[in-house]
Amino acid sequence: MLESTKSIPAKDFVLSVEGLTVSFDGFKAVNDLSLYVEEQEIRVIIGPNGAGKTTVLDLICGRTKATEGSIKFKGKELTKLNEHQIVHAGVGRKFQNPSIYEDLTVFENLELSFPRGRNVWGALFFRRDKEVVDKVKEIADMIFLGDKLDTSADLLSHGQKQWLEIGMLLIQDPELLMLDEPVAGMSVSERKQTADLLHRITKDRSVLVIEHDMQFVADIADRVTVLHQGKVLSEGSMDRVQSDPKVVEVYLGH
Amino acid sequence: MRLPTFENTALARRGFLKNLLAIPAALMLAHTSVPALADEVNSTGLAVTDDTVKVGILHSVTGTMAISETGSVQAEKLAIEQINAMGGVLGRKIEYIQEDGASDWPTFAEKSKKLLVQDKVAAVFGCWTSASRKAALPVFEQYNGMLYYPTFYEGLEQSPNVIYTGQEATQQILEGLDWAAREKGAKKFYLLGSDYIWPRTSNKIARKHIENVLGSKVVGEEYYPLGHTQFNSVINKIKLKKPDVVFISVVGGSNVAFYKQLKAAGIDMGKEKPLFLTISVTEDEILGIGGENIEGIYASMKYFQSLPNENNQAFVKAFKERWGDDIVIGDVTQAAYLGPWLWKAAVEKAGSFDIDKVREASPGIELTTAPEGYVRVHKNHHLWSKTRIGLAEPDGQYKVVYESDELIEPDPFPEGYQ
Amino acid sequence: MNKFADFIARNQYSHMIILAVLLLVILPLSMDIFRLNLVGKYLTYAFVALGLVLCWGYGGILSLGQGVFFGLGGYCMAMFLKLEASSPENTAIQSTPGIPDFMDWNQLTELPWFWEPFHSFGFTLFAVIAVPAVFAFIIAVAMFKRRVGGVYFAIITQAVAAILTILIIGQQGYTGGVNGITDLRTLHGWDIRTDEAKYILYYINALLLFLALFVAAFVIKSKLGRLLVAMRESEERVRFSGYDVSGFKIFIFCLAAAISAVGGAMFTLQVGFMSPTFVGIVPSIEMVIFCALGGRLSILGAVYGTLLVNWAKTSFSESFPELWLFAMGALFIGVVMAFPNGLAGVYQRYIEPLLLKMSKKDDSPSAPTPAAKDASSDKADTSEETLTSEERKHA
Amino acid sequence: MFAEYSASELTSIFAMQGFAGLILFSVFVLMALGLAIIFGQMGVINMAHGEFMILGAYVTYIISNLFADYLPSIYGSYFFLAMIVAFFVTAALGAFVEWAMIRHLYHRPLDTLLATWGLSLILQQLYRTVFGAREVGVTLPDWLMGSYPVTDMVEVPVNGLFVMGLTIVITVGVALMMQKSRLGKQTRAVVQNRPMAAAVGINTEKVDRMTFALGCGIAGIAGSAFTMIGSTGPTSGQLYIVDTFLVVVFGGASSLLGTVASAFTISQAQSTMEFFLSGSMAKVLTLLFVVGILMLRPQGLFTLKVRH
Repeated sequence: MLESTKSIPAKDFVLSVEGLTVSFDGFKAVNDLSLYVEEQEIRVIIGPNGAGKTTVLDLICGRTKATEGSIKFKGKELTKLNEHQIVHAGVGRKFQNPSIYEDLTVFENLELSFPRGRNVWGALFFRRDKEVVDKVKEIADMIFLGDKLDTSADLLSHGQKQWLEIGMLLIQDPELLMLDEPVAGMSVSERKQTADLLHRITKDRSVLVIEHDMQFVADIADRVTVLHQGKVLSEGSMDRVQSDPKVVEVYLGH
Repeated sequence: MRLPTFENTALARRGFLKNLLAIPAALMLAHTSVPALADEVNSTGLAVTDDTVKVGILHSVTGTMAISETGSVQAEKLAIEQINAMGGVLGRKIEYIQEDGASDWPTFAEKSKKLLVQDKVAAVFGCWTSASRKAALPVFEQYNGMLYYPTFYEGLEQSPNVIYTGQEATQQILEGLDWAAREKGAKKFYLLGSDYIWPRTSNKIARKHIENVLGSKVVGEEYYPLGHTQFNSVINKIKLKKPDVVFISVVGGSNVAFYKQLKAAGIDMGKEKPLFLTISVTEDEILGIGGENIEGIYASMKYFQSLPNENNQAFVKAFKERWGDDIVIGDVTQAAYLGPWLWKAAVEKAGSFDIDKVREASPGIELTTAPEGYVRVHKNHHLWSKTRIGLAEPDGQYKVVYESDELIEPDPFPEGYQ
Repeated sequence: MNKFADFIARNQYSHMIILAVLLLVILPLSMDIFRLNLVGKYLTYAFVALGLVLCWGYGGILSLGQGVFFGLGGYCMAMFLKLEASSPENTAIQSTPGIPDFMDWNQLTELPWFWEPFHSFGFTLFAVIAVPAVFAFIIAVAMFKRRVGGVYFAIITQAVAAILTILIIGQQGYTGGVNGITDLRTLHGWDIRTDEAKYILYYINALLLFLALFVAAFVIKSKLGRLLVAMRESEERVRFSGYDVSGFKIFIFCLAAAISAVGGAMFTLQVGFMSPTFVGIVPSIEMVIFCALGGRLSILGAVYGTLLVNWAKTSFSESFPELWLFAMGALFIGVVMAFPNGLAGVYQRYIEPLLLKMSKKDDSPSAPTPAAKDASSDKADTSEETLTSEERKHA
Repeated sequence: MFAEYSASELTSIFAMQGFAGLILFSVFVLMALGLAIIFGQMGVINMAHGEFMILGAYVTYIISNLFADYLPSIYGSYFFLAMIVAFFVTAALGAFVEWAMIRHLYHRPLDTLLATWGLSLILQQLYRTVFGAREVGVTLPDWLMGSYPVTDMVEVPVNGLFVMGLTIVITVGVALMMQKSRLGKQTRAVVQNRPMAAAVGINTEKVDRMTFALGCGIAGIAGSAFTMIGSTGPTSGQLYIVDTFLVVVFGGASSLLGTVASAFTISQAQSTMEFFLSGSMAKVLTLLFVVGILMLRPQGLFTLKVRH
């Protein structure tokens, strides 16, 4: 069900960030940063607190506006788009703290994320047809919540909320998925399930993950980018990064 | 000074306030005439029984207008109580039903309708602002009620269902402007008002009179929103334009701000440079402004509390006994006081509470006992009245410095002023 | 699961029917035309309260200037009626016959251009909806596209109300000033002041109110309604689900404005005049309390809330005018502090469970527990939970 | 427009209008300062702010009467005592209101708006019951009346100077207090991070109450000062509320400097326009100007760019 027809030349980068800078009252949270993500790549961003990891995701998804630099997604400049336009372009974002609609049921949470009826009139005359119901059920099964469709979201456990949010992204079938600490606050068994889930869902898309859990990172990452003080400190495979003396110094020195 | 009377209004002429001890006689007089009329009098469809007749009092006791309307309510209640003490109207005691207009015009319409349709009152004493009257007027016309409206107002209206006991604009304004031109040699006028219909219409009339009749000049005309409290800019303009007379129709809380700021800006109103002539500040407003802040301005109205005649002295005494020594009485309060008495006289002349008969009887009704002196109802339902100029004194009272010789004819649709 | 859903659905349907019976049968039969006309007047405020349920209760947009839209709708209707009342024959004594009396007093010698189209009833009906909606659209686009919301929006709407009031009062030659547009008599020759007309207008008003209720119910039950609930909770998530949040806010604000405007037009017809007092801040805030008392998330609650407050106001001010403001103030505070979901909340928390218990005894021994909620269950139901979850969050 | 005036007259115009603008500025700052503290620091929308101001005015009225009756010899100095008492009375009422009402509503800012509106209705009716529906006249001591003539045309009103001086004192006082005093530091700490403030031992409930009381107390002083230039009646407070909120919002709610700057901008705009246009249009244009700027710059004049 999740296969989609993507036809981008293999050597093109899905995401290319160049010279990105943002400053908050003079403080440069991200400073002249460049980053390239290939198709179907799983990229993990690590770095000490305050390195600017979340800000980078904020910039890509339009939550924060860049002071300088460009973000190109499939050749499209994102810095000039609104949040919803960026989503329409195919970028999905999961927040650090589970961000779901606690007033609504699991079904409704997923249904609202279903990519149809996204303008006023579409939403007004949106009908819950079989396509929607089937898709919602399929995603719900995938995120281990198939039997909780009618449960109000605020009754879910922390881990289940994380999954629900991932499900809400999946139903939109984004080409670039950005996850901010997807396993934070999860139990060991939930972590295992989540890693499993991520492996399954990342097959057909590029993924950008922020994570602290090094075991988890080693588990999923194709490549790792280390940020420090808003700049790229090191980049490469997990092994290479781990043996980079600059990285060691930053982590130990911190 | 007494004009010939048209009708026999023996009771009214008795001088009702001179001696309340005379009441038993009045009571007997009234009672003797009742039995013969009882059936006819009670069958008008109004709330009239053998002993009582119901009337309505409709003013704002809440909201921003309560400041101004409180005096009218007190005056109307006093008049009703005095009439009852004298035996009532056609032998019937007046019972009033008081409704609150809440400073909200639609509420005035709603309550008028309630008084007329549900309570079937024989007359309503009420309304204060033009807007409230305009809102209530169609109701009175549709259900054929009778409204006694106390406020000086802009004119341009003449309804068979309203008796206007205050002055219309020309009565109040022209005499004042003439006086300023004649006595003070005024040539340049500055017109200042709150931004709504009464000041705008009044100033329109004033401008026509100044330019066409007096052959003088209007050097400024300015309006501020109701409730405005910052007048420093206009005070500067006045200083700059150096008019001889500033003609003011600012109302409500704005007044307080205006005069305090005027005084603070170093303008001594007593020097009459310029001379300040208001048509909107009665003794009631001075209470809020403070006598020391407004000392030296002139007001053009038909009534001041300080009028020296006997009627007025009795009225002021009765008013203070009823409502407390600290109370002051302004032009509108006095006009409101006339309402019940004019109605009583008309009812007694008609021999019936029937609205149509009362209306027919109303023109020509006169009160020789009115605190303002003598008034008479014109056939256009307004009152003939005198206009006086008062000079504000530090104790919050006006000293009457001028009084028109003749009664001034009410002219709600003045030719040449529209 | 379906049985329970059915019950809720049937139940909700029945709420609408109860209101219909009350407004269309019981009140007209039990009241004289004077009181009924008053009810009709109050029901015009219910349009505004209903609009507030949509834009404040669901959309989270508190507007303190809804009176502006009520007033604009009312003024459009009043302009048409005034032109009809100002035929050259009726106004022969004026210096310029054929124009409204207040224009004549202000030395206007011809009808201003923007009055001209109001000779047409068709245009007037269109303008009643369109003028306020367009005005709302302009405000909404300017504010929501820039993500102004909450308190800021409330204060700005207040300022807009203040501006419009000063303008209407100041431009009395064009608007009738502080007196408003008064003395309206006929609609296409039909005298709107007679008792029969008042009955007919009452029914038209009530039916329009039901129409508005259905529209509101449709919107709330649509995905758009769920999106509004979602936005109130996490605007960001909605944005990152690919929705243009401002578009929805603009829509709901305009809809609320249009509904309020219909109320304003019906007010003019039933009361016979329109005045700038409605455009001001005080009535706008009073309308918010009608809505809050009824329950900011309940469209029917808006109607009951409006009727109740106004009934209380009328009866209180007839007997104790001085106490009225104390009562009204206490009502504001009490509702906000003790019953944030208003009458509807009280009903849902205390009365509905009782009804359910009774009905369980009657016909369905195996009714599911209320906790098992159907995905399609009524929104008012979820909303009750909104608050509890909100409270939990802040506890 | 200027042709009809001579050069010296023009100079006088600008001097006088500038001064009128400064008085208006002082009035705005006095009105808005208390609200800026309550709204900016606590997020509470106090619609009864105008009624708190009028309470200060009524307190002044009572004290002036007491002095006239019992201490006529030192009547001239009643005003200082009146301001102090006004501050404490309104602050006490503010503390009570915070305890009884506001503290239950901190997480629902829009609801504070409705509840305080209800409070304003109750206070209005209370004033009407106690003091009567009519306005009361507060007699000013002689030394506050009159003016210093600077030139023939230009005169500087004493009470205008007094209001301006008072404004400076209070503004500086509040600024110092927020920066230096214990309460100020605690308030800022609570605003920035409530749980953390609580964790380090700040009694956040007490800080809230003191902050609210302080805001109300300043409103009381403002009301006391306004007896010099405005009216004192049950509904006088309502006249100020829209302007006050606009000043605060326009300035950028969380910044006292913003409030001062915004009061300056609005007062100068209004007083300049008032001179060239009629009063009503000046008011409309001022409001439009403010609303327009807020549409372009919703965060107000002064705000810190913050990271999410």
